[in-house]
Amino acid sequence: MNDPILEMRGVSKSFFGIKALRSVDLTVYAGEIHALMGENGAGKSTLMKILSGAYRPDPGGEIRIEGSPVRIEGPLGGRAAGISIIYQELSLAPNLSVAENIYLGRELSRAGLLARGAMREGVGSILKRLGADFLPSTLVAHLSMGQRQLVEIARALHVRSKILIMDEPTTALSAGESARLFALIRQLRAEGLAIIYISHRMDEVYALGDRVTVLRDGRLVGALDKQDIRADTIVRLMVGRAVSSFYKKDHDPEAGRGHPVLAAIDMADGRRVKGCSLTVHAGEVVGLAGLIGAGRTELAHLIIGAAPRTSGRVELEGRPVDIRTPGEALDIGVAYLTEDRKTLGLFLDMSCLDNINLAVLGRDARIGYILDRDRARDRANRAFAALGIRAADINVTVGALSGGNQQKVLLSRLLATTPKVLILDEPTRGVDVGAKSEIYSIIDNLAKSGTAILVISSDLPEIIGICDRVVVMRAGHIAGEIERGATSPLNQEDIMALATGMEQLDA
Amino acid sequence: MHDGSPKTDTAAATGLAAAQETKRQRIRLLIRAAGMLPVLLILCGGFHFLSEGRFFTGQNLGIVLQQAAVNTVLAAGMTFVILTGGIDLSVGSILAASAMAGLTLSKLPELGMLWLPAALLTGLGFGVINGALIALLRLPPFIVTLGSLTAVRGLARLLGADTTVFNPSIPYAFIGNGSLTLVPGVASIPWLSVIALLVILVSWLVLRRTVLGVHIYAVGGNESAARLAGIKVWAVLIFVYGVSGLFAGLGGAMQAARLYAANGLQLGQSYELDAITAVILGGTSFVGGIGSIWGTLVGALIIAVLSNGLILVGVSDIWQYVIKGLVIIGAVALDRYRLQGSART
Amino acid sequence: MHDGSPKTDTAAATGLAAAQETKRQRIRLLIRAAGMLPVLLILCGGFHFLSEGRFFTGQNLGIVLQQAAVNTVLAAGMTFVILTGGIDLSVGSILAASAMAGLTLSKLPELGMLWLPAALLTGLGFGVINGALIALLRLPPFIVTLGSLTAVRGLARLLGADTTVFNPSIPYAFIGNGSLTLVPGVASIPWLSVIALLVILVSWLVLRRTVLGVHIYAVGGNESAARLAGIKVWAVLIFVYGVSGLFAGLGGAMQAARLYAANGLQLGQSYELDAITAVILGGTSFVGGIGSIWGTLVGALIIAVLSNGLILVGVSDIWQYVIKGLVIIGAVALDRYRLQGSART
Amino acid sequence: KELKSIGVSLGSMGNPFFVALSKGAEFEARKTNPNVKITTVGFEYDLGKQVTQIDNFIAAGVDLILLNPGDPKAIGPAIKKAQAAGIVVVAVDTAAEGADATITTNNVQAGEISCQYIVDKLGGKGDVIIENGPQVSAVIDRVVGCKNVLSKNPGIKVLSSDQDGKGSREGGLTVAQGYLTRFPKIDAIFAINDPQAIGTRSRGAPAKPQRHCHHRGRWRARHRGRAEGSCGTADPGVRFAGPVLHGAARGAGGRRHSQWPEAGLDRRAPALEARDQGQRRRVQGLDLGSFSVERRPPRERSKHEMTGGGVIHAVRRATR
Ligand SMILES: Nc1ncnc2c1ncn2[C@@H]1O[C@H](COP(=O)(O)OP(=O)(O)OP(=O)(O)O)[C@@H](O)[C@H]1O
Ligand SMILES: Nc1ncnc2c1ncn2[C@@H]1O[C@H](COP(=O)(O)OP(=O)(O)OP(=O)(O)O)[C@@H](O)[C@H]1O
Ligand SMILES: [Mg+2]
Ligand SMILES: [Mg+2]
Repeated sequence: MNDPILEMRGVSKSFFGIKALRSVDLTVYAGEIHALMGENGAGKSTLMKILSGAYRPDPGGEIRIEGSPVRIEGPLGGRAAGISIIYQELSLAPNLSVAENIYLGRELSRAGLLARGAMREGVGSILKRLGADFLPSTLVAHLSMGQRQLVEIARALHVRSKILIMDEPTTALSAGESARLFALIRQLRAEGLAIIYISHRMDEVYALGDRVTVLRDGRLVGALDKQDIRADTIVRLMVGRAVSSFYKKDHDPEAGRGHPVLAAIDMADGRRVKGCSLTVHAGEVVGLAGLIGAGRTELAHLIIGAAPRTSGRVELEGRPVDIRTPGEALDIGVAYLTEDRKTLGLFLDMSCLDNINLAVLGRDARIGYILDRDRARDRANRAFAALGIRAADINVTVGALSGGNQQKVLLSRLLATTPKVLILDEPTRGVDVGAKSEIYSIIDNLAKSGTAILVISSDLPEIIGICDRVVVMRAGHIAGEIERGATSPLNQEDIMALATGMEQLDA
Repeated sequence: MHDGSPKTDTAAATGLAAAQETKRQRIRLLIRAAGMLPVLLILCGGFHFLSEGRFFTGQNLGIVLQQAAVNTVLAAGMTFVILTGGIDLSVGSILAASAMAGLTLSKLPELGMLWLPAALLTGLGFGVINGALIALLRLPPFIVTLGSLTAVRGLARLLGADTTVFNPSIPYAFIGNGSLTLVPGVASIPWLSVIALLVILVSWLVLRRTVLGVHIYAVGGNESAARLAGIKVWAVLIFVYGVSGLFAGLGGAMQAARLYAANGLQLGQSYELDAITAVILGGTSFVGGIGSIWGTLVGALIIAVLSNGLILVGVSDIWQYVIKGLVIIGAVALDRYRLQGSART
Repeated sequence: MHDGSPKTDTAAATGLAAAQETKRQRIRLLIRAAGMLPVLLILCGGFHFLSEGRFFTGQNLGIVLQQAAVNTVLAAGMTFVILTGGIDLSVGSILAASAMAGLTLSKLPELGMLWLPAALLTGLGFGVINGALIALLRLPPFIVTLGSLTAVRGLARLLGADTTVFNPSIPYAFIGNGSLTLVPGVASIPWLSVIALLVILVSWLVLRRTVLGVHIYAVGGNESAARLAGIKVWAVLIFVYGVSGLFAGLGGAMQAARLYAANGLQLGQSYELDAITAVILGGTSFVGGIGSIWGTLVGALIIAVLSNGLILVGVSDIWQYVIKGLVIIGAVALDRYRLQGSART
Repeated sequence: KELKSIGVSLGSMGNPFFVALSKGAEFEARKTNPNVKITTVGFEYDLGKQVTQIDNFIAAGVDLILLNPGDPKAIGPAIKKAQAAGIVVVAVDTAAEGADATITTNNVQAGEISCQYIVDKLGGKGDVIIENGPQVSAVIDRVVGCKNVLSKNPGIKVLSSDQDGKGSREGGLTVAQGYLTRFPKIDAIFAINDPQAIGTRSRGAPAKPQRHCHHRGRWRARHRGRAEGSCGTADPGVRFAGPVLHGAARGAGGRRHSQWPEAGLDRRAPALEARDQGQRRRVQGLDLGSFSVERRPPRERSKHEMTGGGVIHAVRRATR
């Protein structure tokens, strides 16, 4: 091939004595999509942040762009070197408009005054290419997670750069948006850009990756060319072992014939959710699919009383219940795992111990108030063992854990309440393959023990892999339901058809 | 994906919904910008009625405007700071130190005319020191400005050796007590208010019409995002605290010109609370990133109208405390009630 | 799972690294808990040296402890509030109102003994009102407590009709000026300090050993997550502002017993700043969720030692201002430098 | 001209002196016009705030402004503005340039009397502390007066005069605690006002070294209002003096009445002796400008009838 556009040699990075990267090499060519893979906490984001100038590497390594060594000083240095990046954590200012965010740090001005109009026009074409359904003047605070992700992507694409880094860009996107993004990425490759793509989704890596570099514990463990890209190879490199059955489904597929545990009837909030009904039976795993912004999260919030509803009722095991707050929902056995674990789920400055026990402290307490610390420690240790949470011990603050382990901590908080109904909103978002398969087996085991489970997910293979039945939402309505039959397995096309409304046109 | 048209349809539909949503947002924003204006009008009307028509007289309105002037200027600077998510408790002390520096200089025969820039520079200097400590050493704004609240107060007292400095023939005294005649004999507006309005206008220009303004909002909205976007967060922080200091210096000059005198210990005591109250009444969020300078103006006017109106109506000192406190809480409660359903502050 | 060995290896390796990490974290936490203790010790040592050995005398330490007592109690309440990410500016006014209520009652012949509970209840009442406004109407804490800072001050003045209420034979006067003898003739400790220590201990128990304590940290750490996790955020908020009010009431009682008198306007002016300073010096984060009550104790002691030491050394009033301000900034800067690299405050 | 409304702007309503003063003014004014509207505000020693209040009074259309000027000279321009609006301006307690009338006690003299008391008690020899306060002109003058006297006595050594007791009990207590630790031997303390003197003195009893007496004993001693050497401990027999300027009313009217509830405590205190002496002499120190004060027999005077009352009375006569 031609000369590499980017060469990183012996790059290391440590945070206060903790080695996040140990002498990592990375070679990227123009006109290729280079997938970077590894478990949660392997150091992928750190490596990319060094490239973008957000972190300064430890002395010793070398970075060459188009053959000449460069020192990247701060985010401006990264931009000057022709690198643009989509960060894993959304880095938008919610109080600014879409256009202002895209132009942040490179604003247009005329005669010293801000040229807002020009900026709005300047982002129009890129938003159109991404199929964004919002205006350049919309405040980012009013966008959903997925829409914000599109803004982030638009920002990276808007700068004409030689190297484009995408750190898990599709975590908040649904299949449609992802497909559109992939088309765009391929087009950019054809235009000669080098693209570094980080993802935990195997299918994406298959579909896009020209070459793959795998990191483990901050070390380079392998670089594969196109012909060598195979799931088992990559997974073995990443995890250090083979992961056999990815999706696990041992629970009783006939569970749906049992008695319904959760029935939500005609739920509406007057804004996003317009009269939705669904039922989940004991021991059944029901998928809730839909496009971005279809209102799935809002529906879940209505069910658990996190948002006020204008109509509808909830029945638990056949009895009507009035749930007004998430606390009441937990008390009667309805637990909800939020899609946004950092801002709505975890207490990042608190220990795993506290995070796991938080919802049951009152139940465990002596004379109702005094903490029972032994029982709490017990519970946390058991959760660590049962879910395979990897952290030094239960007193580590949750903020210091990798994404997958954070998710497991959050999950164990819910499981501690021994719920009858478990609503999981994007349970594997940003979680590595190893942890993903562990979460799937946890879900399977819970279903086996009779818990009713509702899984909201934008990852269609995941829905198909673990669910018995799929409910599809579109624009606030239940668009339809697909049962897994003995002869008719679930498939993506049916779900997408319902989600986008194509089946109506066909009829 | 496969077949474009229906998808495009839904996209168009959601696009429309989004457009409507944005329109609704705009209206909400407008209501928010109008903010406390209704409260202000109710207060004015109420006082006019209760004071038997003394409130809406040219003379009294002039007095209210003049009284609001210094607090408006301080609150404008405070708006910059609070927009970045910070706070500046030291404005009262900086005001006193600037006034002292200015008056002391004004008594020197040759340099007298320089008192005004001297006061401004004093304020700017202290502000920049605050900003540097906060931006470069990454110290919490509350503690830094609390420290300078105390330390600068001491310096202000040192400047005058703890006496009241008095200069009846201070240059530019007109800014303190003169009026700009609009229609001779009919309408005039105190210079103090003119200055305050200019400060608000300039602040609005900077915040809303310059790149720096966007950066200030960005730092307040998401500091790390701003840093990653290549914004020099430290420079923005030094700027806002510098502006707050500069405006405090201007406030000191205004007070000095108005009183012909200054006292390092007494001047500007707890002005910071009034300034912060004006900013928050004006709808600026403590978290940073949300708010407008017009709201601050309304907030400052509410405070001035309250002080003036309660005396006009003849409410006793004690009850003035009680009523002021309740009105502040009530105004924010009303605002919250009015904005119910819109985004939280 | 299936094929254990390589997995276990890496797990062991990461386990080791993680263990080291935890150890390092522990040390960091310890440093953080020790917090400002070094600063306190340096200050004490410095003053002892400069005052020619007058600082570390039993008598003077007693005085320092006594002077720190009221602020410690207020700061303890403030710690609860700031841990939830709020602020309570009204403690000084509530202190004054409680002292006035208590003293007024103490003069009634039959009910005199009830003055102490009356003061506490007054404080609790105002605190709960603050909390209810903040928790139920979702008003910003700064504005609500700023409003009550003003309104309650007015009420405190009303209670005594703007006079100094004086009662030389107030019951339980010993808590204000008496000492608890530990070793007769050798060691004794002022009752005020005993109360302050008890308050700190109880606060520590509540914060660290009860369900409610965890909930307080959780609300401060991430309010919306707390709500989703089933915590009654409104109840927690009412509780913390109630505690802050209650402790302000206790502070009022302590001041009343110490001075035998109270004045609605003068008592407790700007105590809130001292209390907040103590809390922040103690390492509690303004954002909420991070901090400890022991830090607050150290912070309150630093403030008391500063005031006492500067007088002992004979620094003039003006320079006391300057030095105090600089020490506060310097202490936080030192802390930041010392903790460099560890988590943000 | 009928007296319809009055604006009063005083130092701080936290000082009982000013509270009583405003009550006196109200009492007298009601005699002229029972429906008179009186608005009293404290300016907390902030000159800017006082000028604002005067502006507001002008807007409110008062007939008379009674003020305790924040600064004798600097308040001049504001007074001129009020007079231009046809308002009579009277200054109390501190002189003010251009006021229609000024009723003031002689603060320098008050300081002199208080410190003369100290000198007398100490026999012209000893270590004295001047416990300063907020630097308003009244306080500055009192300290000047005190220093005048002390400097005439070479046997007297002033140990310190640069600490602020904040004019309050609490401030006095805190500063005194510091002083008593810092200086092994103090013979007398001059505090710039009564609250501060009381606070200072209360240090004399309760917080004393615990070695020699039981707290209950001290407590009772304090009750009896005994300030000096109440326990016979290491504490020297510190003497205290604080001038009280309940001023012109008493000056104008004669005997002092019990405006302060705590006067009961103070009656036997040396501070009070100084105060009573000072008061008697201050009668001659009154500067009533061009007005005269109508004197009436003491028993007719109400509890609150003080300077304010005297002034209103004077003005009422003058404007008649
Ligand atoms: N700012 C930081 N301070 C301290 N440690 C950090 C910081 N950023 C990353 N780390 C640590 O460095 C290691 C690598 O983290 P990094 O975010 O690069 O992982 P990743 O491969 O991107 O994981 P994921 O797949 O979850 O995004 C982790 O152990 C993490 O805890
Ligand atoms: N905090 C918010 N403020 C304003 N609008 C919001 C907010 N959260 C969600 N929305 C809107 O509600 C719509 C539905 O969002 P919701 O999160 O329920 O959808 P979803 O189907 O779960 O999608 P996603 O896949 O993004 O989770 C979004 O399109 C978004 O515009
Ligand atoms: Mg990452
Ligand atoms: Mg969702």
